[in-house]
Amino acid sequence: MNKLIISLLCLMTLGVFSSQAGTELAVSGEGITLESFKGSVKASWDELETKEETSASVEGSKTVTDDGISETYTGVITYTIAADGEGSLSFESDDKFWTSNVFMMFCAVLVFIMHLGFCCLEVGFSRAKNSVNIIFKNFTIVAIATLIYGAIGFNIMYPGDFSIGSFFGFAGPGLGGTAGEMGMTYSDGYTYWTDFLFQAMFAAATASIVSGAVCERIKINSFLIFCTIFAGVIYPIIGSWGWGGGFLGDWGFHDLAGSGLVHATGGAGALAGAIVLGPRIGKYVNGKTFAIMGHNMPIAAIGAFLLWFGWFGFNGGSQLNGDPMGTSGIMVMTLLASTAGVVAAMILSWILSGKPDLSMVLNGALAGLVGITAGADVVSPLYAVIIGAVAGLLVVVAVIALDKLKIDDPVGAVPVHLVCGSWGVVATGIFGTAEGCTVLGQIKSILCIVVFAFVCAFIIFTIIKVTIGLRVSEEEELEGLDLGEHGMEAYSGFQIFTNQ
Amino acid sequence: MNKLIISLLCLMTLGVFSSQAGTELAVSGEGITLESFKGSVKASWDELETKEETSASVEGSKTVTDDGISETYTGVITYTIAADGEGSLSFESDDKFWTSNVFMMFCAVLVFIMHLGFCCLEVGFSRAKNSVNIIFKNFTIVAIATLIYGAIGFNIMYPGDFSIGSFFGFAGPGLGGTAGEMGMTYSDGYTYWTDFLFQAMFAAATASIVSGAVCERIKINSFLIFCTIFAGVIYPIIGSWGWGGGFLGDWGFHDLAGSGLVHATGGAGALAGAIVLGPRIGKYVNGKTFAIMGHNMPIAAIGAFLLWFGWFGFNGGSQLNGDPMGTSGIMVMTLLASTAGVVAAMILSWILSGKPDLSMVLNGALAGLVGITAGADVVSPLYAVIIGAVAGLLVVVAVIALDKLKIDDPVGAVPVHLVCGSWGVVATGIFGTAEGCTVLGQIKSILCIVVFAFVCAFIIFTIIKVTIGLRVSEEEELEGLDLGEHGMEAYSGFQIFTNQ
Amino acid sequence: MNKLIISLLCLMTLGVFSSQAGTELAVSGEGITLESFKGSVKASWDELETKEETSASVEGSKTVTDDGISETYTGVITYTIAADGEGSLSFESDDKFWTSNVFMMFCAVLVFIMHLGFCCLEVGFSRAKNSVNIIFKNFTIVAIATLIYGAIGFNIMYPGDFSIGSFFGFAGPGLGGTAGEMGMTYSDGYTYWTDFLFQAMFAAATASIVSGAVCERIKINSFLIFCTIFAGVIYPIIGSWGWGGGFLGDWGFHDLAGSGLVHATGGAGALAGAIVLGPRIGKYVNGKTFAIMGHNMPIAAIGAFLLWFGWFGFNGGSQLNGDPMGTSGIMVMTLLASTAGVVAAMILSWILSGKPDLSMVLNGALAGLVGITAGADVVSPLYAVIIGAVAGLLVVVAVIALDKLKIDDPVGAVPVHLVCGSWGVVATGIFGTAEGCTVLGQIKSILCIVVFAFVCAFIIFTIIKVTIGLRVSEEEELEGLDLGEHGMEAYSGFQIFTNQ
Amino acid sequence: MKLIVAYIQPQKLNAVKQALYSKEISRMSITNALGAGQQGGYTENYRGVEIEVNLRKKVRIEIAVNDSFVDSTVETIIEAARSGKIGDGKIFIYPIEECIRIRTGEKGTDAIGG
Amino acid sequence: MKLIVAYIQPQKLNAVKQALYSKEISRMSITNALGAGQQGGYTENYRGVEIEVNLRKKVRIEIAVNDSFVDSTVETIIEAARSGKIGDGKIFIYPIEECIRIRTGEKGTDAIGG
Amino acid sequence: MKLIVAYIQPQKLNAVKQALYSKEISRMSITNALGAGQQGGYTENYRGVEIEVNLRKKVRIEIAVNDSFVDSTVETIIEAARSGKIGDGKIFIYPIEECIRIRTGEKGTDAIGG
Ligand SMILES: Nc1ncnc2c1ncn2[C@@H]1O[C@H](COP(=O)(O)OP(=O)(O)O)[C@@H](O)[C@H]1O
Ligand SMILES: Nc1ncnc2c1ncn2[C@@H]1O[C@H](COP(=O)(O)OP(=O)(O)O)[C@@H](O)[C@H]1O
Ligand SMILES: Nc1ncnc2c1ncn2[C@@H]1O[C@H](COP(=O)(O)OP(=O)(O)O)[C@@H](O)[C@H]1O
Repeated sequence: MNKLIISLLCLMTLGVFSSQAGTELAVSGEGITLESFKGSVKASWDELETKEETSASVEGSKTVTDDGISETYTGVITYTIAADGEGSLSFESDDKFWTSNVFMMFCAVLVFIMHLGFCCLEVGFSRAKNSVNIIFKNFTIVAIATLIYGAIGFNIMYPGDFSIGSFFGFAGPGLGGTAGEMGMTYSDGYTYWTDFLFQAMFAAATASIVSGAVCERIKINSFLIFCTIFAGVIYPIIGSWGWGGGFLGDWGFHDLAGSGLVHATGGAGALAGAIVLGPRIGKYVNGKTFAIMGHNMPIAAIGAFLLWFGWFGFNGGSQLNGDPMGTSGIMVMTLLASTAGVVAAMILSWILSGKPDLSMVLNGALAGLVGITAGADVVSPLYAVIIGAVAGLLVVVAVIALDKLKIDDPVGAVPVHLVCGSWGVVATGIFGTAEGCTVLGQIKSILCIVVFAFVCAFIIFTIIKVTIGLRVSEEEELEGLDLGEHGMEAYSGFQIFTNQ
Repeated sequence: MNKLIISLLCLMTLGVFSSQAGTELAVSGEGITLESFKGSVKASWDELETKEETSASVEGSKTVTDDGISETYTGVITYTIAADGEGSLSFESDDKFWTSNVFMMFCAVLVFIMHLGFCCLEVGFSRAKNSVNIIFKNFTIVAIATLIYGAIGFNIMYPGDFSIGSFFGFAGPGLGGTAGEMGMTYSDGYTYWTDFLFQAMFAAATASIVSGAVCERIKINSFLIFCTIFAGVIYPIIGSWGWGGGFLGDWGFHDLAGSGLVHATGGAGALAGAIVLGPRIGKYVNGKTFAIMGHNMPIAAIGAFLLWFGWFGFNGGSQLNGDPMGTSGIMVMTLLASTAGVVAAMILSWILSGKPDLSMVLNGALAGLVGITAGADVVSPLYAVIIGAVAGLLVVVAVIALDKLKIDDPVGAVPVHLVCGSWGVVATGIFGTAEGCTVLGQIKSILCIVVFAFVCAFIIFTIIKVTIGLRVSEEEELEGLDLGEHGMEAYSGFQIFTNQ
Repeated sequence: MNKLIISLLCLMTLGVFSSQAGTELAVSGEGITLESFKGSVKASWDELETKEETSASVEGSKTVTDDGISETYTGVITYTIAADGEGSLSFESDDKFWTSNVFMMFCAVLVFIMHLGFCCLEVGFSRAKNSVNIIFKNFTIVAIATLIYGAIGFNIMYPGDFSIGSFFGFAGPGLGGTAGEMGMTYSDGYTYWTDFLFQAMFAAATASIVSGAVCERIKINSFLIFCTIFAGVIYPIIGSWGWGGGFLGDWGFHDLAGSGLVHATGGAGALAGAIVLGPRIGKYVNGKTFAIMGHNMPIAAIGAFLLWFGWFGFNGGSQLNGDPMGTSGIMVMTLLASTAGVVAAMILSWILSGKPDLSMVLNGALAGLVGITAGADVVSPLYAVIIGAVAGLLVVVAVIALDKLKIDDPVGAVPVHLVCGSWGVVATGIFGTAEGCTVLGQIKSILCIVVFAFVCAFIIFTIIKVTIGLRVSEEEELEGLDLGEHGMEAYSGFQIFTNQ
Repeated sequence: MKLIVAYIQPQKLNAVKQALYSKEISRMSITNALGAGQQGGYTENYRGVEIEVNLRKKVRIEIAVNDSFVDSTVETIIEAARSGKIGDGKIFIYPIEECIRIRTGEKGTDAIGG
Repeated sequence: MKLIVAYIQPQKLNAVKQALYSKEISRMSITNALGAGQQGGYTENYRGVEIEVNLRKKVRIEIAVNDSFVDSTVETIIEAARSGKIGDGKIFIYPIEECIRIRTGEKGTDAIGG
Repeated sequence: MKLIVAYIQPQKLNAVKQALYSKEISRMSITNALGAGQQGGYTENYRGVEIEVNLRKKVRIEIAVNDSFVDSTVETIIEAARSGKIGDGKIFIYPIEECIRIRTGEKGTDAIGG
């Protein structure tokens, strides 16, 4: 016969700055018996309004002593009160929680390095004379987006309760919370901090996507202002619709890691930026399209590879725990779709221009990745390959179409993120097995996302344009933003032609 | 007193495309009692032919209710029937499985980034005018190798049953399997998907190794055809001999992560390619050897460092679970051997050419890594250092020897992967403590691997050569493959001498 | 009623080279009963002198058989003898140990890639003509530091017992130990090998920090000699004061991951090197400071991003286990401080020079990271932001101040690592909640570290200078160390101005 | 035969090239140059230190023409390269003594042009 | 004294250099150039857009020689650089008025050669 | 009007530039060049193979001046660029027939200088 001793320990003592109030369970301290625990939980329950079939959890430990050997397990104790008023207790070990949390943290770190990926891709696909500016943008985006997302965005995206319909809510500024609610009881597989870490990386990614479309002509201060608003307010609002409990859920919206909420949002912002800014000098002259070649393909390749690398964390971590079948399935579907994207883009570009285009192939991988991001958890290998291949074709076509529309997007942010992101959302409706997720619901959802993101970004860019100005002077653009905005060169000493 | 309720849940619902049949255990659903489970397993057992001392496993969960607290554990229930016909049940928690699977997935992701390593090393060690082509090759290899390996290679490498001796088998095309056999019951530490993820990265690596030796002169379409066959058929056949249950096991062959099966195989393919193609124009003129300098050492350094980085996953993950002592020992031996390789290559190149040669030092690290890949799990620190140091010396000598033989291998794929890979296999016989593993067995094994890989690669390259052609025209080679094959430049705007 | 059978298995069979003696618990083998185990542990205990309230641990497994289902758990069995002579047994499952060890290994691998970060940052911030040399240094540092740290440094840093006060101790040369003491019983969250892996990466980092300050003028052999001594002896001695049980502990010194022990130590060595070497030709002419621009900002950005990336492992792993709240909190504080560093450095450099300086922003991230390294586990988000922001300001001011002092530090190693490292230690005293940690204790500690590191480094550099020489000839410096030291170019074929 | 060497703003290269082509002057050689002229320099900034840069990026165009083409070539370049701002560049004219086409061995006036 | 400027195919540089050395002409200066000539351009392709590239990579060799060396130098270059294909390049000869060796201050014929 | 072309050691560029400025010669064009001269080459080493490099990095300065400035310019260059070691470089002087400022259309002596 086992003897159970339940001792509840407040495990978190991190003296965090907390701007939020929270109800803390009154039960803590050592030596508390089962009955006293039940009693106190019940007491605090009785104060609440709804008593039917609800539960409270607290971190604690459980010690088993048997045959002279004592064993202690840490985990979460949940007290559930059923409809008949009877309470029952259950204990869940935190072993898997540790594993899931480690998994999520590494996924977040993988997503972090995607920002170097965005940076390198953009540097490589643009001209040498703008490299310092591009690096500056991409580096500071991470900082600015993290800080603003921490200050307000996170609590807009996960507002708890919505204040305007299921459209907008805000849980107050700042990070942190009640000790005891940020650990194992916070979620099934990650702590509050891990959640923020992972989410902040996504917010920064959304802003980075815009960066690629507006590069080589946008003023640095104007861009940073845009990013602050986009990552701190617009993205979180959109995110709350899907992941924060908002109205997209009513349509059965399924978007694992953000084909729509992250990529299409960023892509729509990119489109707005490219339109408001207009094309780079020399891109469209007398109705003819000219190519402005990227200056450093090895750096671009590093970028594409690192994005690919980080995407395993982006999608894998979005399951929000380390469940073996789920996460490994997601990773494989992610890989299959990206490889199909590469092959499809290669073949189509080979047919269209007679020679296989490296820049299209790099974009093809990203297209496949963006495409599978919504449904990596709900499709089979065959469908993953189809989704990726279609995305690979779409990106090639969209790059060409965009040029026809005279919209200048140096790195292909719109084709990759907006077009393939939208495709990914719809494809999840077509091929996915997610419950309640329909093609129609997905289409309605992606329309809401794209229209809102585009309109907001368009308005913000326009306001910036008419106030402090959005675009550098023609002279500065010709000489390069590195000298104009930063007074510095990227490749000091190299002899570089800057005639384009 | 505990009350045990066994409820079996079919945990995997991923609607995977499956081209394989499989026997699914008839036991599933909730509320099944111990006795009914035993009964149904036994029943399905009775239908099978062999009943002696065999067992069946199924994923399930176990709930303990004691003193009013209920706890549920998930894991695998195994029913074993002993020789006397008595059946017994055991339960294994899946906590460690989660950890192992997370470990394996991250190792696979680390191996993924090795492809950027291969890419950068090759770009850096060759001329600027061929960079686009090299990036194109290395990027598409990942895609093509993954897809062909998924379509057929994986099931050639792990055929289950061999159809030709223990030399060749094929379990049918496609990925996926019976739900319930792809998770915890699939292996000790990883799911079916994780397995494929990890293995696909290895197949791609084998093809990437060849890439380095044939660069700056091979036609892109010919190369892609070669890769498809090499990664999809040749490598899997060789792999099946060692890891798929083939005949090398009879000789006590031990090759942890593929010094032989991956690196020597790739290296032998590289040698065949370099021979069939012949040297680059200007490399050997009138019996004299000329150096064709790599054009970007920082990119090469990024490559070498990333390969080193990824190798911790390559070797670490090859233990196939997250066991602390095993994996951490492997990582340390990997580190020690690589560092010894660096120092040995540095010293020897310093002596031979009067100045320490950076390219040799980068190769030295890789040499040490390739060398320790076979035996990282069965050698002591001292032997790891010796293995790495010898590899570091070998690579320097082999680079020079290869030039004497007028075989042109721009990045040193043959010295690093073939020579040091073979050394690694033999060294495991000499220094390792693997049971049944002898020097003779290792030598016989590596000979089989190298000869088969070389002959196959030689034949494939030759067939391509006489049919669609293997090498670009002299004119194209002089102007650079970037313009010839892709109509694009790697460093648009940079002023570059292309006179070599 | 459960039946407990304890079978003790010697889990580690790795035939490691071991140069150390160790007491092995006499208990092993299968089928040992609880009583016999207790008895034998007690017996070996009785031989020891101190018997009061002490304990012994051994890896083992525990099997529970109940209702026909047998379950086996592996872990550590600890036998504790209380003051009254009564012994008690406890069992701890190794599930969390596996997770923690996996976490630590990946953190070590992340720290590994920081060496590529250091390398790229240094290459990017210096001139093209010295790139080969810089890569060579940074690549071989990893090798040399690992080997010397494995040979002696590790056992100086963790001497067990100190031989000179609590100032110096040495546990004998070599790696390895008694099987059975290197696994779960070695620590709470990592094996002996994982420990070495993680620690060796730190030793190499310390040497890499010095590299940045002395580049573009130091002789390669002299530098390698310095590194060997610095990473193998000086750093371990300093490390032992704080992490090896030395005298800093008496002052309540708290330094999570080494703001002081690693970064300030490396930074002090960097300062000594920069002073002994003197500035690069052309840096200070006739009392005027000239800028010597870095030649490759994309490579520098890759460096800064990779350092940032790896730092999540550097700080995260330094908690030495995978506890969810602890590690995730550390990661978020690390992120917040670095982002604050970026923003602060951006704003200050924008004000000071009219335009935002990319190199300052990159340094700002690193400054924030160095600053938070000491206290990431004991501060709140608000304080993390403050610490990072102050570090970001400090680094800008320190770069300018150093130029005023005519100390030439090409990459800013002294401002980033010495200045912000010292700040980080002090800030932990100001803002942190670490028990016993006071501002005064932190100041005293950092003074000891910095003075000792500086004096030692100064002496070593001076001895090298007067014996084999420290600096290359003026002619070689002008032509570049790549040709002079290595007879090789970094960018063969590129047209590069080398007039500075 | 004369050699016309023009230093122009890099961003004008395309315009100048097009203009010359339209005049059927399709032979030229181009190099990168750094130039100091009336335009003056600018200030860069690196790690808190100001850098006076007085060498600006220019493109150097070399066109060897028969004497009759000199004026039209010069005019064409001026037209295309001129923006009216300081830094527009300069043209120099040098005598050529001989010109030989490597492929055919043709010399003089024949070799220079078509 | 004459200045011989030759534009050749980049890949011929080594051959030309060797040929000149063997004739003991060992002084020269080399720059990179982009050239438009009879050879015509080629088409690149980037992200679905065609690019007409009409400037091809050339190497520019400058050799200052005493008058007596002009012919042999020109011949040597032609011999080594010629492949018979369009794009082989062109040689220009200019007058030099003076030549000074910086180290010694020697002038004229002495300074140019050995 | 003369064109002065000086090949100097790269590391002397700053000194030469300063010296010229101090003499109020502030117009020049600079290109990168590889040069073979008396200085001889050096040996590089790559993957075990020796490489004879006989082209050394040089900087090419082009200064167009009015005749009266020729001597002082040459002297200034020599003074600043000379180290006394082999490899110091060489100066060539060529005749200029015409010089035109693109912006204003000024010609000749006016265009060259201020
Ligand atoms: N006297 C000269 N010698 C050599 N190059 C010159 C001279 N004058 C002008 N250049 C070149 O022409 C470029 C354009 O100069 P610019 O500033 O427009 O000339 P200016 O000062 O005559 O108006 C300069 O950057 C330089 O490369
Ligand atoms: N008239 C010219 N002026 C300047 N450079 C020229 C001229 N003609 C030829 N070149 C240079 O010589 C190179 C070789 O030209 P090529 O096409 O062989 O000449 P051609 O057209 O006379 O056969 C050209 O790319 C260009 O750099
Ligand atoms: N005759 C020449 N023709 C072209 N360039 C020359 C000539 N002589 C010297 N140079 C250039 O001047 C540079 C300096 O040469 P240097 O070795 O100092 O000359 P010298 O051999 O006359 O002493 C050479 O590298 C080359 O670029």
